[in-house]
Order: sequence, then C-alpha cells, then structure tokens
Amino acid sequence: MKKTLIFLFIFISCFLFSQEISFNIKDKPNDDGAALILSWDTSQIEASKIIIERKAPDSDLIIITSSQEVVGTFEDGTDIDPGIEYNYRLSALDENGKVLHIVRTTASSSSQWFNKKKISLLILALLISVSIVYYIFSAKSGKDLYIRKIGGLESMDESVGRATEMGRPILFIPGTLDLDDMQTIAGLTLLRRLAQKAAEYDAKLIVPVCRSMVLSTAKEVVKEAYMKAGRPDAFDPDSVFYLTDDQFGYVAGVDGIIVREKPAANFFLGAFYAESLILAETGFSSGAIQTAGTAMPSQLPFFVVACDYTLIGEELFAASAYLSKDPHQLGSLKGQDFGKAIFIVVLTIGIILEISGVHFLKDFLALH
Amino acid sequence: MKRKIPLLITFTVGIILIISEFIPHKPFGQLSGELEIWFLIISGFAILLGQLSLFKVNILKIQYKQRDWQFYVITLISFVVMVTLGFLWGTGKSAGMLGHGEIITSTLGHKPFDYLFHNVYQHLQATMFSLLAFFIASAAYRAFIGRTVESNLLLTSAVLVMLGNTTFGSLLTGWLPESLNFLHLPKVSEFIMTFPTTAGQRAIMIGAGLGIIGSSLRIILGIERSYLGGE
Amino acid sequence: MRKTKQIDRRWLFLLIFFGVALPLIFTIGLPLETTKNVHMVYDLIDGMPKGSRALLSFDYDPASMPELHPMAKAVVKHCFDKEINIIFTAMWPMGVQMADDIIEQLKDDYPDLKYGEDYVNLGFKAGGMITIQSMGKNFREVFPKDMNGSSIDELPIMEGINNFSNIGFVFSLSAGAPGIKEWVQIAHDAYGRPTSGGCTGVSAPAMLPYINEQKQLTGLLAGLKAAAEYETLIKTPGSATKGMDAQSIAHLIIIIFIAIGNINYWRDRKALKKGGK
Amino acid sequence: MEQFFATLGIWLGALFTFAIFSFLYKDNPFYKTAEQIFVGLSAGYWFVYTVFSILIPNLYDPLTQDFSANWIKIIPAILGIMMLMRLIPKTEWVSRFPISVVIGTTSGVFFLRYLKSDVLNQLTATMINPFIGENWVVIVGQILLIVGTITGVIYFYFSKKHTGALGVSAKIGIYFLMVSFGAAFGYTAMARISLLIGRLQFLLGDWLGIIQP
Repeated sequence: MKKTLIFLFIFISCFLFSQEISFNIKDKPNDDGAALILSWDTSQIEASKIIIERKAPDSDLIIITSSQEVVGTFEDGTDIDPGIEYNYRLSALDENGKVLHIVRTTASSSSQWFNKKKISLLILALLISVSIVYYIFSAKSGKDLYIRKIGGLESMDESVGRATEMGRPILFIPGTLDLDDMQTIAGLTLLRRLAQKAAEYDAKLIVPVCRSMVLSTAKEVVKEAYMKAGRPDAFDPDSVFYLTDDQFGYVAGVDGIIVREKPAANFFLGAFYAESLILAETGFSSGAIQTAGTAMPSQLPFFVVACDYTLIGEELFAASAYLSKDPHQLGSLKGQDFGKAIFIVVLTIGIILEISGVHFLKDFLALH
Repeated sequence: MKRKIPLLITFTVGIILIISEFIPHKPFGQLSGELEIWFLIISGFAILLGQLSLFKVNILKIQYKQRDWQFYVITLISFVVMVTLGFLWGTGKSAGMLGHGEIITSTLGHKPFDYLFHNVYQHLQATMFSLLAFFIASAAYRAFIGRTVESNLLLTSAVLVMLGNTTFGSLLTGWLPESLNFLHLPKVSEFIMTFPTTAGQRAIMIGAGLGIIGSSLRIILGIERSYLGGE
Repeated sequence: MRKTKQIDRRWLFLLIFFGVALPLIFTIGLPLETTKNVHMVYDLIDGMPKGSRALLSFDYDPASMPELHPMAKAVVKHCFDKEINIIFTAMWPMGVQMADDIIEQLKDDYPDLKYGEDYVNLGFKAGGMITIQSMGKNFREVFPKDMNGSSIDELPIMEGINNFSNIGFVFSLSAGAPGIKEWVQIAHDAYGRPTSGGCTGVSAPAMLPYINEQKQLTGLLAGLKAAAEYETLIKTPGSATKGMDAQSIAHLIIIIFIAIGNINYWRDRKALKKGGK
Repeated sequence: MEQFFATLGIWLGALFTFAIFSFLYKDNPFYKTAEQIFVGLSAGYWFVYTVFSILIPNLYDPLTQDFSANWIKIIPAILGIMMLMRLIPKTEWVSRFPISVVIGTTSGVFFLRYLKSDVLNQLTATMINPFIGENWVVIVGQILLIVGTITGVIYFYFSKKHTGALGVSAKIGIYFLMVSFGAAFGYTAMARISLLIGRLQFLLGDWLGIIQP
C-alpha cells in the first residue's frame, strides 16, 4: 500500500513538474549506435545535484552519472546497444539530498552507415587517390614523365664504388621503427637498389636491424637483390642481422660496428628518433660518406647538419621512383604532385575567403 | 599462389580499413583497433626470430674466433641472464614461473629482473642518450660554417634560437627600449620558432604526408611489392 | 669539400662536460623570463575551477626524465595547489613509475591529499591511439581498475567519468609516440577537451603547429627551460631552475665554438686566395 | 642487505655511465663490454617484456578467460606462428601471409591518418587571415608562415623542372626549410644538454653526494 502511494506521489509530481525540468535524449549521430546524448535543464527549480539512472530491459536500474551543473549534457556510452529501448530517470536533489523532482523518458540509439562529418576527408581521399591512379595508368600507357633531380641519391653509386675501392663494407640502417611505419618500407625499397649495386660491384653490405619483422623482410629484400644481380652465391644471410629492440641498445651496437668495421659508406634511410645524431656523428668520425633520409621532421635537422647527403621528407618516398624510373612509381609521384597543387589552390582560396570574412570552406574542411 | 594471395590480402585489408573510417556501423568502426592488436601479437611472435638471429650471429663469431670474440660471449651471457631472471620471477606485478620470489626480492629491494633493469639497463640507456649533448656540440662546431646562403640561414637561425633559449640572450638585449622589444633575443627566438619554423615543418609534413599516402596506395594496389621479396 | 683545420672535438667534449658539471655544483642563479606558450599552460590550469578533474598522462620513460620530470613535478604541484583532482594514466609502460615517483616526491608537502579522492593512478595501458580512442567511448572499459587493482567504481574521484566529457583538461607529458599528438587528435580533435602537454625539446618544433587558432594544443611546455619558467610562475624554484645555469654555460660554449669554426674558415679562405694565385 | 644492494646498484650505474662516456675519447674494452652487455640485456628485456606485456594480456588472457568472446584472437596467433615458419627454409614463403596482413593494415591506417593529420589539418591550420594580429610583428610572422608553407610545398614538387617562377619559389622554400632546421637544431641543443645534466645529477648527487639530488 505504502509503495503504491509513493509511486503515485512520484508519478503525480513527475506529471506536475515535468514542464519545469527539461530532460532530452538524442541518439549520438555518426556513430555505431553505442552512445546517447543526454541533456537537461533544471534552471527552473533550485536543485543542487542531479542523478541520472538508466534501466535496460531485463536488468536493474543503474546510476549513469551525477552532476552539479544546472544545465548540462552527458554522453552515455556505457553498454548501449543499438535498437534497444532504455528507460532513463533523472532525479533532481536539493542540497540535503532530498529528491525534488523526477523525470522519466525513454530512448534508443541507432547506428549509422556513413559518418557525415567525414565528407571533406572522403572528398580529399578520393581526389588524391583518383589522380594518383590516373597518372599511374597514363604513365603505363607510355606517357613520358619528368622527375627533378634528387640530390642525395647521386651518392649511391659513388658510395658503392668507394666501398669497393677501399675494400670496406657499406652500412645500411632501415630506421628504428617496425614494419608498421611507411618510412621503414620506403627504406627497404631503397635497400633493394643498394643491395643490387653492392652485389654487382662485389661490395660487402652490413644491415643491422632492431625489429624482428624488419629482419625477415630485409633478408628477403637483400636476397632477392643478389639474385637479380645474378650473384645468389655472394649473398651472406648473416649480413642482415638483429641486434636488439631497444633504441639505445641498438645504437650502442651500431656505434660499435661503425668504429670497428669502419664502413666506407653509411645509409640511414627510414624512421629515426634521437639516435639519428649519435649515428651520424659516430659515422662522421669514422670517415664514411653518409646518406640519410627520413620523414621525421624532428630528426631532419641533425641529418642535414651531420650527413653528406639528406633526403628530406617526401624525397625519401620519391627516391625509389627516381632510381628505378619505373612508370608506375613516376605516375604515382605525379599524382602526389597533383595533390600538392590541390593543396596550394585550396589554401589560396581559403585564405582569400578568410580575409573576406567567409569561413565556410575552413569550417567544412575542419569537420572530420 | 605464393605471391598472388599475399597481394590480395594486402589489398583487401587495406581497402577495408580505409572504408571503415567512414562507416561507424559495427563491425567497421572497431576494425583498425583490432588489427593493430593483431600487429602487436604477430610482432610478439616474430620477436623470437630476432632473438634467434642474435644468438646465431654471436655464436658464429665465437665459433670462428673472430676478432674480439670474447666480448660476444658477454652479449650471450647478459641476454640469457636477463631472460632467465625474467621468466623465473617475473617483472613488476607479473609473476614468473617460480612466483614472485619474495625472499630474493626483499634482499635485492627489487625483483632480480627489475634490479638489473633499474641499475644497469636504465643507466646504460640514459648515458647513451646523453652522448647527444656532446655530439650536438661537435656537429654544430663542424657544420655551422657560413659557406652558402643556405648554410648561413641554418647557422644564423640556430645561433639566434640558442641565444634566445638561455639567460644570456635576455641579458644581451634586455636594455632595448619598449619600442624595439621585438628585437629582444628571446622574442626573436620565439618568432623564429613560431612562424618560419612552423612553415618549414608544415611543408615537410605535407610533403611527407603525401608521400606516405602515395606509397600506401601503391602498396594496396599491389604496385609496390618489394616488401614481399623473391619472385 | 675542402676541410678547414679543426680543433680535435674531444677538447670540446671535455669543455661541455665541465661546463655542465660546475654550475650544478656552484649555483649561479641567472635570471629567467617566461614565454607565451608556458603562460598559456599556466593560465589553463590556473583558470580551472576548484575540484575539477584533470587527466595527466605520463607518456615517457627514464630516458627523458631529466627534461620531463621537473615539469611534471611543477604541473602536478600547481594542480594540487589549485585543488584540481588528478587522474594519472600512462601510455608508456614506464610512465607508471614516473607518475608514482612524482607523487612520492610531493606527498610530504601535501599531507591532506587522499588517494582515490584527490588523485588516482590508473596505470599503464598499451595501444596508444586506439586506447585513447576507446577511452573517449568508454573510459571504464579501458581502465576498469586502478594501479592497485581496486575497481574504479569505488573511487570517488572517478564518479561520473565515463568518457572525456567530465574531464577538465588533458595534459600529456610526452617523449614521443604515443604522446601529445595522439591526445590532441582524440581528446581535442574528436572530443573537444582542452588539451595541453609537455614534451622534450626535440619534439617541440613538431608540436608547435598544433598551437593554433583552433587551440588543438593549449600551450606547450618544451624542455627544461619551460620547466624552469613554470617553476618561476608557481614561485617554487626547483631542479629545472638550477639546470638552466648549466644550460646557459653549455650553450655559450657551443656558440663560441661555432664562432671559432667560422673564423678559422674565413682565415683559411683568405690565406688560400692570397697564396693560391 | 637491501641497503647493500641499493648501494651496489648506484655503483653499477656509475660504472656503466663512465664506460659509455669513455667512448667519447675512443673505442676501448670498457665501452665494448658495456656495449655488449647493453645489447644482450636489452634484447633480453624486450623479449621478456613482449611476453609479459603483449602476448599474455592481448592473447593468452583473452583466450583463456573468455574464449567465446575472443575467439577471433586465434587468427593473429596463427599468423604469428606462420611468421615463425621462416625458420625452416622450405616453408619460408608462408611468412608472407602475416607480413601482407601487417603491411595492408599499415597502408590502410597510414593512408587516412596522414591525410587527416598531415594534410587536411595543416591545410586548415594555414588557412588564416594573416592581417589579423595583435601587432605588426605577428602580421609579418603570419605572412611568412603562409609564404613559407606554400614555397616549402613547392620545393617538394617533383614532376616539373625547378626553373623560372617555380625555381624561385622552390629556392625560397628551401630557405625556409633551412631556417627551420637551424632553429630546430638550436632549440634541441637545450634538450640534449638536459640529458647530460640528468646524468651529472646522478653522478654528483646519488653517487658522490656532492649536490642535493
């Protein structure tokens, strides 16, 4: 009896006061249906705290959040499944913790198939992809593509020649990150070229690596290069070896190799962190010709200062196209250049619009 | 089969990941996270390959009594010691095969693995890293010579920023009147860092970004396949 | 390239060694002025209301301790002074100990602070970017327990934290990836929380583009100098302030050597021009 | 006893610090020893770390604790084992499957990540009205920022000869790159010296006790 009365009281008070408190629940847009957005406004009454509870079918009422904000929003993203109806209850309490009002509402979330916020990203992705693919195909069909000189790469022949002449090895470092970084893969592509040259000239190649997966891949790459050069017998599987996964442990090891083996040429091509300068300075003191290349903006200054040749940023990725003159790669490079052209054009338009006080382009692009 | 299927896998995985960025609906939204955990697991298995290579190369050096072969014995011993201690008593809160080793832990103050980590490994790491303080000085001395316009720019901005970063920079130009405040060395250094440096960094980021995008696309489309090795 | 005759670099090494060591022993106390990016961080924390909750992520390891530890200490101290509650996390495995060490150092200055109410250490989670992303969706699933294994439901400080929305600001002390960049991309870009951070000097130039109009980053503490400036701002000079003396001397040595190198080069060139004819 | 080992630890630390520093003078047996210990110890450390912090929490725990929810983790486990088949020359090619999954993931993730953070975000960040600023210094700076970004991007233009207007722009671009390299170098000097300060604080403080740590 008592319970019924209390229930009735709550029910009536809800009915009476529901106008004074607004409590709205919306589905969170552009998601997988795992969240609802709750918003409330209790400015009409003098509540000092609100508590929001939720009840899913076949389970108990649980507290979702509490807040001291009079007007607020909350994203409920805990155990929400799309398509299920949830009952929410907002209780407004006074400073003594006494319930002033209760509001109930129901809501369900839904999941979307397209994230509308990412439309600018999609457009850009399509534009760049299509232009790259287009240029690749047009290059394949025999269109002649120009590529400007990339300074750092002239050194490759020079280095291999020097190493052969001096009877000293060539050291190659494919960066210190794993295969889940594009720079490592770009470095390995260049390793293939270098290994082929080394095989042709009969120069010794040393490739210490600091990741096991890079070890496997680098071995394959070098082996293939020796085969391609027609000298599979000259391939020494232990010329590609693992030191340690540790950044500085690896550097200590490589430094040791540099001072003891005195390579004629060092190549540092891939992703580098702080070790860049330790390697380059030790390499310099041992008198090697040094070529470096990375897309890590923070390490480029050190390579530029301490090495003889440096591939800056994108040049690392363009290098294999430059060396191979392979139409596919040249085409892709042309497509990337198209991307740069788009960048400059859109940027110029955007700046002009910003100066004239129109912000729509920037807002559209910033939405993602 | 040995080459086509891997290329097909790369293509499928790459495309699905790109598309999933735009589809919040399950299971697409969670894919990239799950695949990155896969990467960790695969590389976790692969680490064994590295360890075996380390072993093999060092044992060969010792076997053939190469120059300094004694030192490679040290490599192997330190490796074996570290791994054994790690697996016997674990590290931090993870227990090893013999549990937590309370007695030995209370004697050493740490688990044996952690003891070596804190007292040897960490110091080696920090000292190796600190060699940079010397190398940055020697590289600056050797390379910052004003031969060309480029090297003059390199040199000037480096020296200005270095001065601005120290107390001498503020002392040197602290006497400047308010109207010439923009020539105050810390201000100059901040200006160089905020504007031209940001511009340079941004240009590199954009170029490298496009380079990475192009390479990714080439790999997904199977044009770039050198990572697979042998024909 | 013709090489100018140079001084053996080992002399330079020796000078640098003593140039750094001596000021550490005999403090000079050179004056210091504060910069804008440091002020922005200070203002962000200073403007936070009492009792708000901050997420401090320790994304570094002992290798970067000399640079990041002093600023971590200064920032945590500032938060404690302002009665901001701190949720410590780590995206680097060793970050947990780093956070612990800072708490340990400050414990005696703040005897009233209670674990679980005023601060909590949630420990390390692997996965970087993905983990941060999941925290934005469901914080409690990523960190169901704190470092000591107690459920976060029992910790008052964690009440109502289901994602980033009840977090006042995010501050990452970062020595690389995952670090500030990832936090900016998720906590700020995706969830709109004010995000700030401290990083090593070397990664600073790459972070600066994020301090922009959209305030992807609200200020930045870069390297030891920023830490020393922060110590000045919160009026508690510490180890960073001391280190700055050593910094200034070492920088001076480098600059002098650059000058010597250039003078040698010009003299040689002149001699060459004269003698070469 | 604990005290003894704590002191021993500090002495070990100091010893290895000097061993590494000695490399600055020249290669010597102390450095060689420290180097080899470093390589061996760290390789061992990462091995143990991988097992305890990657394989156990990401693979072993999910599979043993709740198999039905995590059965999908069997796939990476199989791929991991395929990776190990490299050890037998005959089955070496099998490792291409896991590698292709890894590379596919990398490509897919990187394609979008860099499009967002390095292209789109930098585009919007540069899209500013340069003439709004607190004073003329900022306005000049913002103009430099825009000019530097655009010319810098032009420097990376590969498919046209750098002559004429393009050549001039590319030249200006490389100037900006050089200024930025110099500044970043100068800026980093501080960070690197901090590391040495850290080491000396250990030697002078923890080890010798001359200064307060």
